[in-house]
Amino acid sequence: MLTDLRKEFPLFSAAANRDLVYLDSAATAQRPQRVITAMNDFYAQDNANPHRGAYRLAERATQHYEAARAKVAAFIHAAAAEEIIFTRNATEAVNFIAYGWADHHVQPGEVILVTELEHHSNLVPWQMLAQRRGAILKYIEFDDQGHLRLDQMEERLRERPRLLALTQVSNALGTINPVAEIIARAHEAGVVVVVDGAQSVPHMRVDVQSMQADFFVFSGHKMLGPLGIGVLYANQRHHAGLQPVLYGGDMISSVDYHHSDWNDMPWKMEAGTQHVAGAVGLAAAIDFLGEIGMEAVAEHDHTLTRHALEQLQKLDRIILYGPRENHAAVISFNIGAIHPHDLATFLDQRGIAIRSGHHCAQLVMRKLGVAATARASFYLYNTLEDVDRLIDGLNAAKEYFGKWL
Amino acid sequence: MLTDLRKEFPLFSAAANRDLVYLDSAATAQRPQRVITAMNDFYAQDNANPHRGAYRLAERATQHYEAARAKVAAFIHAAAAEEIIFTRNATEAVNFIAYGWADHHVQPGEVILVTELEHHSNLVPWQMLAQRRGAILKYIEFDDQGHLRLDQMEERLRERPRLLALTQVSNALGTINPVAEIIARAHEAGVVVVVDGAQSVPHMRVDVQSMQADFFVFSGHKMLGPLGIGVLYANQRHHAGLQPVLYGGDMISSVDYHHSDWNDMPWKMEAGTQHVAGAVGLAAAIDFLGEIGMEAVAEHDHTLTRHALEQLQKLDRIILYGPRENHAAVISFNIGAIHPHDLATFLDQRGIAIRSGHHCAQLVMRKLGVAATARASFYLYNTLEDVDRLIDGLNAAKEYFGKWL
Amino acid sequence: MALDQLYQEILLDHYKQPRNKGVLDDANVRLELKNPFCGDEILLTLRVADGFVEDVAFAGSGCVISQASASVMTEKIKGMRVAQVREMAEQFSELVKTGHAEAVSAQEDDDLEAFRGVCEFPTRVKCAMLAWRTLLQGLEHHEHAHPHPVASNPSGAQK
Amino acid sequence: MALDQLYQEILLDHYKQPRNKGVLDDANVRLELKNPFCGDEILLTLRVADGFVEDVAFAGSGCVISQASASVMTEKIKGMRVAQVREMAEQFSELVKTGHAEAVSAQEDDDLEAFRGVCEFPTRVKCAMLAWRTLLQGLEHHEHAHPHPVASNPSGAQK
Ligand SMILES: Cc1ncc(COP(=O)(O)O)c(C=O)c1O
Ligand SMILES: Cc1ncc(COP(=O)(O)O)c(C=O)c1O
Repeated sequence: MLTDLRKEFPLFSAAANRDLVYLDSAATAQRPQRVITAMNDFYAQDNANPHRGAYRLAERATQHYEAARAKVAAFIHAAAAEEIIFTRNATEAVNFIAYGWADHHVQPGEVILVTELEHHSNLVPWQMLAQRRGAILKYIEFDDQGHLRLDQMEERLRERPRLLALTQVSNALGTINPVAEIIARAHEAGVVVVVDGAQSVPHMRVDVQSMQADFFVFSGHKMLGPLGIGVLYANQRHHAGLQPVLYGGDMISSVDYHHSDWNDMPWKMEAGTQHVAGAVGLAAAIDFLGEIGMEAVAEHDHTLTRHALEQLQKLDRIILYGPRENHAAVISFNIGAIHPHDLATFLDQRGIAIRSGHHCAQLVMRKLGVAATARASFYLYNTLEDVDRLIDGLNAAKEYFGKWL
Repeated sequence: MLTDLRKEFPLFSAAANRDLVYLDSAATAQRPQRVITAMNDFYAQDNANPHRGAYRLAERATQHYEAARAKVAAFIHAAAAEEIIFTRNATEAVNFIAYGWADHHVQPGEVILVTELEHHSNLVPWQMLAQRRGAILKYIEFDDQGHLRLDQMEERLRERPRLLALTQVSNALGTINPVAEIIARAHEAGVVVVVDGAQSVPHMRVDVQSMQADFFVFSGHKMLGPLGIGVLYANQRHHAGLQPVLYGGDMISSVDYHHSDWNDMPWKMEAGTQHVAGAVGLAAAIDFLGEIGMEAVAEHDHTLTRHALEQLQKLDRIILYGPRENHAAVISFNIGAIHPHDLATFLDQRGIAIRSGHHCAQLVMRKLGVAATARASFYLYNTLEDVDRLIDGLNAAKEYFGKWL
Repeated sequence: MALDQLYQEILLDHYKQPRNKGVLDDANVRLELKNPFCGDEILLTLRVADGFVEDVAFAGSGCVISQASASVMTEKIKGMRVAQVREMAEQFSELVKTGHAEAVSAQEDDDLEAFRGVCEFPTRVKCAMLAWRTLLQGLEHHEHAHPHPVASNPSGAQK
Repeated sequence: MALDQLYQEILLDHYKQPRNKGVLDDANVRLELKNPFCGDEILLTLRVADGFVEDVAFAGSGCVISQASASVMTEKIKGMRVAQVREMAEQFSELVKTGHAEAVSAQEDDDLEAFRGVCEFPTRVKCAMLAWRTLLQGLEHHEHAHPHPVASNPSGAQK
């Protein structure tokens, strides 16, 4: 297990958070000082509008920005830095695929395949695409352990869908999908695959080349990086087919009164002044994760998750959602009739921060037949003690609400 | 004049920038320590995913985010915080208007009016809108002093265009457009007006209510705020007609298999996890500007600009572009046959950072009959001495290149 | 303990035994609202006539705060003038947001008073307000659909 | 002074008196490229036959670096094998990006050597490369349009 990491994260030393057990990293992670410092240093030494200036300050800014791009590419094992487009977040990245690629390639009547596990960010853009293009949105369901029904996928693939969008890790159930195998099958059927890596990139080694993703998205803020920066990986084979979505400064090569030409990839997808400090911070987060090693991170998360599942199972009247084995570091549950909001408020009074709600996965909730779940998620700064405090808190909540509910 | 502000900006004390004369604030401004500290404090004390958590940390994050929104609203004198949508930058904000409003309101054959002065960010989105909707893009030209031809505008307004997009201040010529009068005339003709405030908000008091803008956009990074945060002001009367552009988490009210409903304004326009730290930094920048007072800022910029224009005019073989009077703090020029790039490189060797190129305003360049100009822009940390060093640098450049060019 | 301020007996009682739970068959106002951040939803049905709320019922699921608030609300407003309902909604909103609400205090209404603790839990204000927001929007829709004196303000009681 | 390393006499000479400026009437390769960040543009016209660059000219405006680079390039490549042209482009790119380029040094070619100073000015590398990038893209288009031995690699000289 990783130890002593907590002290690298200033948020945990803030007076207001002294005793905080932060179990909501699936929503957003905290940042090590190093990431904050990297951004500060950028602003305090090298800030300028990149790509635009002939002076050295601007050149330094450009180098920072493009070096960050190269670092992201290496981190997810992309073939080239040009495959990395900086976006605001994973959500925007999915939308860029929908507007920039799918709007130009999906024909009326074609099938778009998604799964019931998807976060709204990898679902609503496809609903709207289907509406705009007259395409047909179809679903791959999940079973009572939260696993995708691969038999159903095979059936669906026989309908020759144009595109399959799926998450690598479910933020609502903790399911880890076998994306490499799924992509291999989809490619045999000629289907382009979009992978939502928002919950996987922070927690495991990701190799977009070996998984053969066509498009892959994730957010910096869930992997110790800053807010406001996300990534769209677009495999080179789709670069010619990918059209700009946002228009403006920096993404053009020339502008005339009634016609404009675009810049090369990836810049044609990045309109206006970008969040350079965010890219710099993300690069620092990648360095931080790299030094620890993604295997060690995964092992740490796994240990916490196993311990938590073991302890949770022992609780009376607990309902655990999602897979029993091979569970990502995010656990959804309910206890008796206590509403997750009331549970979250109760735990918060004891310094324990969990999520409650639909986790932007309302289809999952519908399928489970609940309006909301409680959710605890772990990351490298969490400890076994954090898990134990959660369990104690849950026991106390049962006692507090028990007489009523 | 404002004095002693330079020391509040850490970039100017960095070893690499000790003697820097930064004259490219129109591209991006530098940040006072206070803005950087505000973001650090957010990350180090209050970071969480806003709107989503029932725990106090998330509530603090939400409060920061929504307080920043209210602060922005007050700064530009919007009627309500709900009129403020956070975007990545001004560019994205314009695109949101094009996709979110104009795509739903502009009919084939209708006229869209823009001006020749526009930055690509307030031009290319309208070119592409015209293409998508089969609308007709028409231009208001500028005269040899860089002023919009208001007579031509009157003519164009008689054609009952659907929309007029124009900048309040030109980043290429320094023209200040009389937007309030223009909007009044446009409204009489039933035209919806989009104002690009990227170059005005940093430098002058802006009141979107008194100018009656329908939509108004600007970027945080040009007004001492962080990178990665911009603003779309959408007057309440357009809220019902404004459709979401990016889909995903947080912008929905409910999601079903084939249909979703949207959240209220402004959240329906903000999909996925937002750049909360950026909003917090922008709020700090607004506080900083507010304490100095926008009148004092404007006065300072004006003094520098007047001095610069006076001195520049004295230079042999100088060509000054743009208006002679009432000139914003951004000056475009050329000297003899020296190419602006060579000039910028030369000045950079003396620690003077100017822009060279088309400034994302290629139509302006076309009209001026040049491929590029040199551009010096000023902000509150610049001094009269900075201007003098620029003039000295230009004299030296003339000597250096003079024998050749 | 702050928590006990929030989870007062009255609330828990309403949560366990909600009043007016169900759907009115003869409603002329009907609105469903969701709390976008948690997915909780409420379906409110009312029968409004002659400027009075003749009957009201609510359905849906949610946390203690949102359910208790809906239950209390239905009890309070049944038989009330529409103008008064609006006033009460405003007072309730002030109460749960700020903890101060002169008007509520003056009434010495224990059921409403029981929600004062919500103000210490800003993330839960939305829960407390869900039923009331639904009510106000429902009444507004009704007013647009039936623009007769009922919905106007003959008594001047509404501010 | 670093500046003199950049603005060498040879460059300024080419800038003032560009060689092969114009547009070939009988070109079979024609390409216009822009430097997206500054708007400078170049129109390159070539006549390629039997695997050789028979003639070449350039038009457009730009800074000292981009114009001198274009002028020097046209001089160098006129009469050169296409395969060799590609090699030289690669060497030139290495030279202006890193300042090291064994191959260039070995040739003791003063005209190319004169661009070594560009590496100290990373923002100007794009200027120096514009003509060469245009050339490479032009040749590539030509190759696609005329896929005969000319464009292939008979000599093995091209890496
Ligand atoms: C007038 C004008 N509009 C729009 C923009 C675009 O701003 P941003 O790049 O921050 O989106 C700029 C800045 O370059 C500008 O000067
Ligand atoms: C699986 C998954 N996809 C997408 C997202 C959206 O990420 P963001 O809000 O950073 O765009 C999230 C995070 O909430 C997620 O968990």
